[in-house]
Amino acid sequence: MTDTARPETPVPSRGRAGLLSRLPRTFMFGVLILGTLVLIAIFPEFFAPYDPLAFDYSAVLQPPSAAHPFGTDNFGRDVLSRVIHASTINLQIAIFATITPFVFGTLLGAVVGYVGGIAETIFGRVVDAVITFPFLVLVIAIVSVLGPGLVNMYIAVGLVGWVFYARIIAAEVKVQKRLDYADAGRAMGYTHTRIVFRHLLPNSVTPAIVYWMTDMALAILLGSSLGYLGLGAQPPAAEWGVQIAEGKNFMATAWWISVFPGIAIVITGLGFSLLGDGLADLLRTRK
Amino acid sequence: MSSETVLSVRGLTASFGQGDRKLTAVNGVSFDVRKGEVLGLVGESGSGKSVTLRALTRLLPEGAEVTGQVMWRGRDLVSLPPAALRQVRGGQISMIFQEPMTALNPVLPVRVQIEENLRAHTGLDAAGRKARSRELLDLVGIPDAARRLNEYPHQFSGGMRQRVMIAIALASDPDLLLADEPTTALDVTIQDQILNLILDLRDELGMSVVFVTHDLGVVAQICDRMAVMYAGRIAEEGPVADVLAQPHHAYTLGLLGSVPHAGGERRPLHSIEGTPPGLAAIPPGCAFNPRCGFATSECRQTLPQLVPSGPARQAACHHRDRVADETTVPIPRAAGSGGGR
Amino acid sequence: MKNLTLTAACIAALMTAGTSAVGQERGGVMTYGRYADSLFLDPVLNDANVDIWILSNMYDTLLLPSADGKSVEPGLASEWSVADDAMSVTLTLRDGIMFSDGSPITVEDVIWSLDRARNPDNGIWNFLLASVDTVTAPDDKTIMLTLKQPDPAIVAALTVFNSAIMPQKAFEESEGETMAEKAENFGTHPIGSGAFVLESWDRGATMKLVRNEYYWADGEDGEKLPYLDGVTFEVIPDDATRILRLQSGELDGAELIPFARVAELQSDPSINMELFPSTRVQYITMNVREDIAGEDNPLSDPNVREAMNYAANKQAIIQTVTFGVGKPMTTFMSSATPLATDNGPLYPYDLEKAKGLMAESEYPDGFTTSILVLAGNQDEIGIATALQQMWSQIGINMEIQQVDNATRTEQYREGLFKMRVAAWTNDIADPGQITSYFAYSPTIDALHSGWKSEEVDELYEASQSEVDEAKRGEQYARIQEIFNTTGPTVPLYETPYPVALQEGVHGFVQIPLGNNIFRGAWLED
Amino acid sequence: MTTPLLTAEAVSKDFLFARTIAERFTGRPARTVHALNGVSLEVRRGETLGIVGESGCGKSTLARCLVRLHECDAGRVTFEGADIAMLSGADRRAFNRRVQMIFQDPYSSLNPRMTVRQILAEALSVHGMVPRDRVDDRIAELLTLVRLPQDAATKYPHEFSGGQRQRIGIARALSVEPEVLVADELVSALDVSVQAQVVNLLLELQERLELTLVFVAHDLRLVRHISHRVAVMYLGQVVEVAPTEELFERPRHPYTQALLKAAPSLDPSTRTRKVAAKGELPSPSNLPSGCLFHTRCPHVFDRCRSDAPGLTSRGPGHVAACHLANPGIEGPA
Amino acid sequence: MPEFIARRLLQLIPTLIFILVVVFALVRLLPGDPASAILGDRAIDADVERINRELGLDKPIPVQFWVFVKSFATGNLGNSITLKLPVSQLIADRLPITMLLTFMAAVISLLMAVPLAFVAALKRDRPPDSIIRGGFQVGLSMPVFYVGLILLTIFGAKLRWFPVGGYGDGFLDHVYHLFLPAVTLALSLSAILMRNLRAAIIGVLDADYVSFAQSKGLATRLILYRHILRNALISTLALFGLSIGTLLGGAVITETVFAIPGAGRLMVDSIYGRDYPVVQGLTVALAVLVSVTFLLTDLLQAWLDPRMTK
Repeated sequence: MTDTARPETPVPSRGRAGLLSRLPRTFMFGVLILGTLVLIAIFPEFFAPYDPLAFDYSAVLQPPSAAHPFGTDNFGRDVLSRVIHASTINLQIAIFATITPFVFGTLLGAVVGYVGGIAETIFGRVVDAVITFPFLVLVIAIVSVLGPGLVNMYIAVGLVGWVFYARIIAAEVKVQKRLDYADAGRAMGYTHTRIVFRHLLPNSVTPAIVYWMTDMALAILLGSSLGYLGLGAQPPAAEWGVQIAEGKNFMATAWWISVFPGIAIVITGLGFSLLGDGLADLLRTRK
Repeated sequence: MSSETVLSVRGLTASFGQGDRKLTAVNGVSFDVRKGEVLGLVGESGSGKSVTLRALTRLLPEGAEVTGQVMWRGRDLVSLPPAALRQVRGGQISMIFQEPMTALNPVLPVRVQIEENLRAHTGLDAAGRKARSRELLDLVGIPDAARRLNEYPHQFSGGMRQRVMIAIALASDPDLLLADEPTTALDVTIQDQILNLILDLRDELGMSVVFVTHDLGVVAQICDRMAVMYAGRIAEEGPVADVLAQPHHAYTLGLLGSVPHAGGERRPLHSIEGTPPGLAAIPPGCAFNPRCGFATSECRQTLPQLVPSGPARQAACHHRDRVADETTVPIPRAAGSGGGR
Repeated sequence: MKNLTLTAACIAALMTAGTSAVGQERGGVMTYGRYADSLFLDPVLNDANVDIWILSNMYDTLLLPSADGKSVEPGLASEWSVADDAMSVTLTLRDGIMFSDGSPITVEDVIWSLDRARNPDNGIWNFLLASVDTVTAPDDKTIMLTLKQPDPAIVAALTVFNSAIMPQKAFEESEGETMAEKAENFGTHPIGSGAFVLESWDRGATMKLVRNEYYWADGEDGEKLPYLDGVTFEVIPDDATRILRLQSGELDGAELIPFARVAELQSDPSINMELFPSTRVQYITMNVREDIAGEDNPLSDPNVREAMNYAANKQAIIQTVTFGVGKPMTTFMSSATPLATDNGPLYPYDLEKAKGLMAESEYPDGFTTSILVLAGNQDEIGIATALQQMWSQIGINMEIQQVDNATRTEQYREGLFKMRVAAWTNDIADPGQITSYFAYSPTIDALHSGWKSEEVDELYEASQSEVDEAKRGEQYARIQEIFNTTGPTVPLYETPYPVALQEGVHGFVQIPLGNNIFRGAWLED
Repeated sequence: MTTPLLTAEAVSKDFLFARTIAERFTGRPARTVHALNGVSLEVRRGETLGIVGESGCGKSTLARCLVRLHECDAGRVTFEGADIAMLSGADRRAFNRRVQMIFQDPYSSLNPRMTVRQILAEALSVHGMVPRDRVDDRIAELLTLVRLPQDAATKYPHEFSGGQRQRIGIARALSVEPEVLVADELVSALDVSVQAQVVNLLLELQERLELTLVFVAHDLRLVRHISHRVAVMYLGQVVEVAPTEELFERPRHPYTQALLKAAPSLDPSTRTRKVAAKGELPSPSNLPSGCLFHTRCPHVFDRCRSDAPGLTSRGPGHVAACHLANPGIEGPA
Repeated sequence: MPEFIARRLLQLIPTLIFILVVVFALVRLLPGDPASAILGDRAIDADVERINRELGLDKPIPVQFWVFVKSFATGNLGNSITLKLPVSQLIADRLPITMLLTFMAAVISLLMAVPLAFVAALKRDRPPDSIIRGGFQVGLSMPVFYVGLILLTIFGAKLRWFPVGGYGDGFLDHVYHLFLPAVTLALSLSAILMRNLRAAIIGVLDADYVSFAQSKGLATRLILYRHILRNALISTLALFGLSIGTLLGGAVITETVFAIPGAGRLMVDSIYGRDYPVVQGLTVALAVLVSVTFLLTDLLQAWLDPRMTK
């Protein structure tokens, strides 16, 4: 509709009070979930009723009860406390596994997208090569080289993950650099660095941020898959994926060992996803 | 040109959203379209002209609410069941759009896009449809029709695409063509060709045309009558030559003043101050009053009705007589941040 | 002279092990879920348990291990005797024995097979027959092994998979330039002497065995074994999936049931949860070298090791890891091993004693160390997690490192590990093999731990040619005493082989050496 | 008014489409769009030069070459006699400051993530126009200059209407106190009433700040209204240049004539049903021989198909590129 | 079009070279050697040396690299160290299984994503939309091995509708066996596709050509399929192609859980077993497969969208 597509009307300015009400509901919900999670992750001792590592041979494989709301595992450890303490590690995974790819991929993608030409061609081939490797296999191989553990998992994911951000940003910068404001900057005599990082990047970064949210949820899942294969978080540390793997043998007899961490992963994933969708809405209104 | 009315619109209202967020884009619009005439709907962005056009066949996004009456061949299109409405759409009333590049499906060859119309509204068999498609391309002046039928929209130039769209719209011999700024995206020489094509087709096929545009020049060149829209309502309506020669509404007068005239080179234009109101903030009274030099307290309080203001003319202005006497737009006294001179 | 000749009645005892009095039924194919596929079906050149544990179904040996793994029974040889000077073994081949292609098994085949098995260039198992000087055939029914020195384990060695009898002609006619290449080709469609013969093999997925029509042994019903028409192995690496397939009726049996599921399956009326006695022992190996990669190694302090042994609550580990299925060890070798000693469980849990020992050690304030576990192995992770917590109480901070098998083996072999979780299963019904690896330093530095006891080395060497059972028993008792008190391990528990079978499966055994024996298995309708 | 401030001398600009691998192997030349084909023009100090033409005529490319957003492939652009392609360092920055461009699209020409203050402050600080402590004052002045309210500074572009955004764009250009403004389709995306406001502002600013203006547009009425002189472009060439009144009253090029005829007049009495120019624009990557307009020209004759006419004088300050002296009226020139 | 294919195939060459180098470097960086993997704990030094000698691993790295490159150049990928079979044969045996699994997963995810994306887009921001998006989100957030085990427990062991793992005999049986694993694998992809397609459909719904189609009085079904779905799929298709690589990677875990003897499991086993020839050969085979998939989706996209081959 030509009539409504470009209203000549100025959009009423957003006051502070208006900001909250204008935020998408999904975004608020995502913030709520993740906010709670971050709080729990920062102060797990405050929320956890027991020491997550303490064995209690007298209370092995207890079903959920008032004393142990999520039951206990085969060492008599309190599942609730383990789920709570795991949130710290899982959030760490979500952030550390993705922050380097995000930053590096974004910066590189911005430069490649702006420069174009031969840089773009070379970049294209590298991207092709990296994405043709099955991601999980590559990460398994790299973790095998470096040894299991979270830090090495971050490194492995970092070596591969930047490609996706770089692709997204490069494509977006390519679009943005054709817009008049980029030319306006050049006509004003601004430097390339200023145009790329001050002008193009802030306008191109939204899809990467949205992808980042998804990626954080995927990182948790990847962590759990690696945990299943024994390459992720190391015992006795509680990590949701490891917990699920630990509870695998008890699915029929002690479902609570794996189900509660599973729920935690789903809720966290939901939080990131809602936050991502919300951010997409929020950041897009500026355009 | 006969004076038989083919389409009669009464109190057409279109709104979006619900409750507090309900926005009324078109508010109580009434007009008639006579057989064989070209009616121009003129206005700026947000005036509701395109929504009006689309509301005629209820071609609005889901969630839009249309009320009022659109009488077509004795039936009210506003309350027509969807299946019956589909027979009207494309069969009796066709529509063409501003951007042929986006209005034609980019992934389907032109042939499919014409033939699906023929399949929906005619009993032609495959061979018949093919022949008719070729005939239609010929009709709108596309050379080498047989070959071009199998091409995709992106393989046509802008002007040719607009011809394709017109061919599709004409596929089932409609009686009314709704044209939504069909030449805005085109260069003047091509616009000239397309406008002439529409007029030729009108003459040949005896259709009526409702032509939405923001360009007063286009209106002057092809329309028989014109209706000027502002903030979802018709401001004034009448024969083109009469309205352009002597506007009866301050907005029309301002619009005319904004267009450069020969002889006024390098002098300030008689522009209208401010910008058209958003749908969410339409001023009470006459919607134009904050930008109007004639505005009085009456204008700020009472909505002017569209009433006859001369032979075959109507205007919705409390001060139509004063406006009619002016040749240029006065500057509103309440002007805020600066004037045009 | 000790005549170990046994009668056919003993075979019947083996056949009926674990079955009810119901009459055997014939026919049917038993589907068995394995955790991993075999790699190489050559008895001599294979390397792994996935091969060893099923090879005996396809390749028969002159002698067979008994169901309890401690003694020997007749196989392709109906009789055997060891000379009084213990310098030779004479065996008599059974009449009318044939390979699965119907060709007769001749003394030439036997000589060729044993010569190949003891060739030091072939594989890693030739040491079992290292004492053999020559193999000859005085007549076409008799095989004579002359020895370089007396070997108390030589009879047991003839029950081991690598001394299986193979058809010389068929092997040599296999494609390939070298013997190794021939072995690879022969191994993909072998002709053997066992109860079953390989029909098809979809690597990594299924292996189908069908009955060997020419197998020599008779069943309970007087007809030729095996009862089954065939055995199909399905490879299902995931424990949970393997059990699900059993429960869904798609499998007749499944091996390596996680101990966590044993109780659950025991209570399932449609499933017969078997716990076959085994020679499997679970233990921690400690690197006892003075320093590892230039760092001081607290584990070299015997007090520390003893403290750790006392601080490890084996009963708790048995409860949490094996869910009560395992039993505490009385010596470093399994109780099913011949000559194993039993003076009550080793190192009963005693935290106070452990603390006292730590206080006396060079590390009264404790130290930090690490342990290698196999990535993803829940049992090993469970053990390590429990020990981590237990040892933290005597001031030891132990980091758990999950690694894959190759990495672990490399660190192990190069003596760079600090500790590792490990398990052992005997391949031969003799204490010599496990002792050689665990305690006798020339083999692999006592589990690559760097531990060394001159006395143990001497005792072991002497025992290798000691044919007097009583004397040999004394030697082994002393070896075990030394190793158990000062050795580089924390013995944890021994476990049976947990195998789940459908209710109607009878006659299947996994012997203590791990071999899956299908020849007496039968399916109830 | 006599010394040209900015000139284009036989400027050509091609855009190359990357060849595919197969094309490289077969040796097929890259597909080239000939956007500018030897354009010569001069812009005099203080004047408004209008450049008109339909889409694809190269007028925007020319505008971008004039401010060195594109480097030309042949010919040169000079500013005060100096080839702008040779400028570097401080000279180039000075040129960038003195010759400013304002853009067509009010929605994409402003960085949506910067407030008006940031946009203007950036321009001011990069060129060191005012001391740091004077920045806010200068921004206030600029806002007043383009008739925007003071509270505009803290807002983002999306909070403004199209017309207001164009004012922001103008303020940004003016912030560096330029001498030349190149306006590319400045008002074509705006509604008629808003268009008039911006045009009025431009006229006023030009007078007050003694700006030289290059006004690129397709709207003949607007160009006529605002320009001292007008250049008409077709397929990357200038086909006619004349003082505004002269051009509109006495167009000497058949294309100019067609353009004027095709433009819809506000006077309904001037209706005709005759098409002003037949056919469509030839592909700019496959230019016609001879006169580029010959494929559509009503007066075409043999010579047009082989010989390209040069710009020749048709009166004081009036040049046209046509083999006919006065097409439609007289014979060959 | 042939030119387009030729160009894409030529682009594959540098990609493959890059992959070869990375794979070679990676497998040699792995701690532990094939001998450790094969012999396990009982290895004595002589055996380890013997095996390394047999495998040529005692030679200097450059020599090994030369042998490696030569083997690829001649198309002889060597023999598996652990399985003692030609790598080419292993690939021929295992890869089709993973391909079938991936293909089924792709089809299933489309079958799940497309109709539900439609419903969600048409009922945007209303309950059906929220339910569909929430449901897919849960699917997306579940670890693959967990989903697999749950499906196995319910549909395999409890209801016995499907076999619990394995691969079966004959094509139809394969399909039957692979159904649950394919669903498992499809779950996350379908969630991603659904999100993307929903957004694409919403975008297309506003397009002029949809209005134009409506103005022609076409039947709603026709508009949905011919005009909306086709255009919406074009953008989703690129993502779909990219996801195939992810799916192939995800097959590693699915194949382990469901006991499917596919290439994913072979790959992980080979990494663990330090089976260098298999890791190298299989990686390259997978890379080629993924590249071909990209090519196919590109072609499909070009076929759906005539503007691409302009």
